[in-house]
Amino acid sequence: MKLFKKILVANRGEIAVRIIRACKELDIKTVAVYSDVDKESMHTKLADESVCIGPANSAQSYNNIPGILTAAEITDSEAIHPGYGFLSENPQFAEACLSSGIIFIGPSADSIRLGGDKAKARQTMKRRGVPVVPGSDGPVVTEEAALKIAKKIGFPVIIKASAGGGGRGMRIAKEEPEFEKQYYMAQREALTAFGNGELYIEKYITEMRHIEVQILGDSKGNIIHLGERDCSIQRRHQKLIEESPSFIATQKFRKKIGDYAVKAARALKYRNAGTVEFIVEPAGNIYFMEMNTRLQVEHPVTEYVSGVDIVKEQIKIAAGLPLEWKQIQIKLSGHAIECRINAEDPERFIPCPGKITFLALPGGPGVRVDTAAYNGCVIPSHYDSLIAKLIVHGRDRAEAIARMKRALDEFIIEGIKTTIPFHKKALNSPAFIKGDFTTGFIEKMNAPVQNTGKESA
Amino acid sequence: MKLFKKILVANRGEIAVRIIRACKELDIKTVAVYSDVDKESMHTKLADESVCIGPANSAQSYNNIPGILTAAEITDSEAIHPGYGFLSENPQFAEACLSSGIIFIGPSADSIRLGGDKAKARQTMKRRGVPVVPGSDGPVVTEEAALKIAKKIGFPVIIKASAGGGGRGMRIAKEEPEFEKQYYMAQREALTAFGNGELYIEKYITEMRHIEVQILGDSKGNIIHLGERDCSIQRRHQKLIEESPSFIATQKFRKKIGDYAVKAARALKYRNAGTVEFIVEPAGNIYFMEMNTRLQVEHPVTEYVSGVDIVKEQIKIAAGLPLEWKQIQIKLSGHAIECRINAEDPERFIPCPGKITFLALPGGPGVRVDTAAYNGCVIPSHYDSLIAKLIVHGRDRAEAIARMKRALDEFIIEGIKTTIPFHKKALNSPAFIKGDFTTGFIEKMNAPVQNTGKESA
Amino acid sequence: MELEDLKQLIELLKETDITEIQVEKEGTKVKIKREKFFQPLEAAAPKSPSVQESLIKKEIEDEMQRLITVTSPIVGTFYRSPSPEAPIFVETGLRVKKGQVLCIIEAMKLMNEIESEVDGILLKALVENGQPVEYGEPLFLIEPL
Amino acid sequence: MELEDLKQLIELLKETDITEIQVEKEGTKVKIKREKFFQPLEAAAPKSPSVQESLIKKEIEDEMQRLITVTSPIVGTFYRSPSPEAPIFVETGLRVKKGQVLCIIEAMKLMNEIESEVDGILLKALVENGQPVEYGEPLFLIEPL
Repeated sequence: MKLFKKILVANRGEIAVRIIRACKELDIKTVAVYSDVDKESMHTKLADESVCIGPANSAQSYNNIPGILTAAEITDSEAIHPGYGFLSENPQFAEACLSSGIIFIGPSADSIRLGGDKAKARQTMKRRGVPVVPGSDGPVVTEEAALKIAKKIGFPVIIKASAGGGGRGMRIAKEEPEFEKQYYMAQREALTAFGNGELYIEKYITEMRHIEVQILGDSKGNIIHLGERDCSIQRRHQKLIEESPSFIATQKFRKKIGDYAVKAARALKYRNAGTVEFIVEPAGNIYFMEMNTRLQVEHPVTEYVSGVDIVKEQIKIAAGLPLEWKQIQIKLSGHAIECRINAEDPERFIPCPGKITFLALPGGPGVRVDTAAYNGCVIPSHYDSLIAKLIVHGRDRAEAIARMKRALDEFIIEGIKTTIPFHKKALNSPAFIKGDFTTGFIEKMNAPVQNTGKESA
Repeated sequence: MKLFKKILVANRGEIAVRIIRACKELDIKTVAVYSDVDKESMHTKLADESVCIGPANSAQSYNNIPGILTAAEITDSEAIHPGYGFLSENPQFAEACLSSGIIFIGPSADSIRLGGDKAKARQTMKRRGVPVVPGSDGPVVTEEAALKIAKKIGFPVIIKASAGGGGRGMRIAKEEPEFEKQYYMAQREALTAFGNGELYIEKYITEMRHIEVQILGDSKGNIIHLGERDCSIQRRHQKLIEESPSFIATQKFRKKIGDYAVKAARALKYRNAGTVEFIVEPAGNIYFMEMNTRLQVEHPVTEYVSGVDIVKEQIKIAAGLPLEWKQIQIKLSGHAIECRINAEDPERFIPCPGKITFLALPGGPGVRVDTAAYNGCVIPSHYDSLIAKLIVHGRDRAEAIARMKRALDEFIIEGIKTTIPFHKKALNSPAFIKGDFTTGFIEKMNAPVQNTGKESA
Repeated sequence: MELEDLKQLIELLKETDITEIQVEKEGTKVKIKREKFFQPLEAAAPKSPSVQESLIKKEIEDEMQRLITVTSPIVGTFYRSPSPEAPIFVETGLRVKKGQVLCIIEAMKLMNEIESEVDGILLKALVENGQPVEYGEPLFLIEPL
Repeated sequence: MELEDLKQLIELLKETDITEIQVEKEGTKVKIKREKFFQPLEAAAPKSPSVQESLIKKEIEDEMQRLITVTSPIVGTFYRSPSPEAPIFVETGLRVKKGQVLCIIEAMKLMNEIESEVDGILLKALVENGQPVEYGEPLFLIEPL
């Protein structure tokens, strides 16, 4: 198996550590890049080499394309793994790698562009027979045209930026009178955030599950999926708990949503690992939401149930190897749950950077911890607040929940506040245990009066 | 599923933590017992309740039968899990539990006695058609009779104490002239160590693998096995690295050794988890060695490949539940390796107790750590030196080895010496990688001249 | 005030925790200031109690150290009387003799009598009758005589 | 109070932890103040070098702090001359003017000229020609004039 001699990891934190681990197991040397506040970070310590590429500000370090490519050149790296966030979905970066003769471990720049243009992706999907939420047929051009569509599909509607994604650049219009205002607000936000005011319109679905499908595609055009993940436990579109399989997924459901996902990936001529996100209504309707053209934070959940090491597969695919599995050979077993441990106040989710004065990680059977934290390390304030992913696997959902609860009890982080107390609360909530939730779960959990009302009903 | 309300864990260290984890996941309350030097130990912190049962000296604490049973009584514990070592293979303890109305999570006192009497177990196995190493038919009575047998089976022979086991109470006679001396030495040793001078004789096999089979038996008489473990990497009969499956195990081999193991367990009317140890000669001959009537240190290796949580099964069996699996339903997948991280000098294996000033545990996919150590904890000098078990799982042996190597690199223990450097060396040795080793592996690895000679040959 | 006097004054201060002294005498004016003595280091300082509190605490500690704590030699259940109907072995405040039974610890249906190791006064029982006790758990305070 | 007395007084203070002393006598007014005693607290004391060593070290540090370290603003490859054949920009020991090019850092085939921010003397080049440098890596020491 001829892969690469050396890979540069263009990221930090737990995902950089995750990628370095995969490289080490594949006997590939690694280069870490870091900003000057990350000198003592774990990824810098674990890699074979490390290069400081800029100051804390990520525009000048982790998003610094010339800096990263130069670091790759001076270290003779053959390929770059972008992780998630930062440059992972930046088509210019993928192109710059290509023209520098360095392999970008991910999809082509064209696929990234198609995935990034949400309005266009909608159109593409609709044409290929992947259902989308009722709404505009591509971007809308004027407020009048937009309103016409809104009235046709019926209020409430959501106005979204074509260049958005991950919850940014969205405005909800509950009824006709406020449509105009929300339209122009959305346009201004989109321009400010993405430098692109293009909008599209969708029916606003309030009661939904967020279910996504992990995709692997090789350079020969083979595409398979590794089952679904249910990521409905979110706060303001930020996922907090993910699991696989979804509580609501039957074999038939999985076949259907998996087929849609493969179709979506095929429409983007997709290569490498990616994720197709869907809205699933309680009634069972499935709608394409967007495609994330990169490795996902929650990929370990799928690794646990499928037995596939997704990061290693990314590297093998980038090296030109064909997929080892056909769809039928993918067997899912047991149940996996991930809790994102963020350096945040567990009540108000305000970031809480600082020094970890004591750390004890959970262990034992069926427990996986992905983290870059260590005793005495400092969580800088410049980057995102994810400090650890706690992932468990059990024979079934009940065992996975029990295991997660005991692992959360063992997980001790002192010195900073974390979301561990939130997770303990969520895992003990009757709605979670019953599997009966939508993306509104957290709001409901945090509204005690409503909860009591429901229970007595 | 009606199990227990509360279980007392009559052990310390990583295995007490392991048992507490299983109980927590089964929603069973736990009671830790501890000696006064273990007040700050992890098992004491993790359990719901804890009771100090005596001073550091284990005779007065972890081996103190009245103290432990009283602790169980005053805490209303319904069952006791003995772990390994200490009272786990003490038939008096199993009986005392029974007469106190407390369930002993393990086999019956009779099974323990049969397993503990090595000479009698040999006889029993032979009668049931489980092959044993050529030797005496049960215990030998006089030196003359013993010599006669030794001459019949041929030198070298090994003289063993009936009450021995785990490498203690053994003498090798290479040739006839030294037989008499070794016989009486063995007798004296056996008397001193076990208070029982009964001996038996076996052909001494120098080139062998130590392969053992994990057994589960329920109270209805159903017995299954969970495949084999290869524990050949030993130093003076102390296992250091274990793996499953064995490199030499074909499907046919597994069926054969598994059948022997089930037969052996059936001969002991075995209930709960146990392990049948075998000597396997390079030519493929399999001989029964002994049966360990308790949970084994290296059980996680089997848990990884079989997906069965052995400790939970022990508890379910003790609660009277029947086995959930028939033999045919047990599917083994992938490859697991365990390295025992001892607080020992990695060259001379001299215990090195003390304070752990910094601890970083490895993580990521396919890595499991079972330990009671935490940052700043003290490893007392009174108990055994095992501080952590690092267990990895991979799709195949090559991936498992690569994963173990990278996990060992991530495992940082400061303040005391550990066997981590030994494991790094062993995992990089050509003989280990090729799977070509016997119980003489460590001596060979540490003899550089011989190694070079071999490589150039 | 001569230099020699100054010297002596300074010498004098060394042993104390005085941080400032001012002397005016016959037209001579002397003022000496110094850093907080004893060095209760800056970090620890705010937590440390006043000197007086320390002294009181110390006295209590000394007093406590004179007392003898009887601890349980085994795990079991603590009984202050030989049977539920019988009177308790020793009332608080009364004298006990060396070797006198103070209580029973029941373990495995066996009654283990715990004897006093000294002559003294039984000041306090630390465990309620019928409660479980651990190894090493304090049972009584005795003031030796 | 004579100079000799003062000397002795000062000498006297050395061994103490006094931080301020004031003496008024016969129209003479003396006030001596000093920084917090030597303070290398007990814990730190064994590690601290002798006073003399400290002083020498301090001098070097002061000297170093006067010097200006030119660091690399980007990752790249360090070149001391505009092309392999050309002479190097500035020889060690020579004067440089503010704005004068000191070296080139090549990144992505782009030549980034690094200029001096001060007038001074180029004391030392810290990186070999043609070597890769990180962000923030020290390139030159300049003594400002």
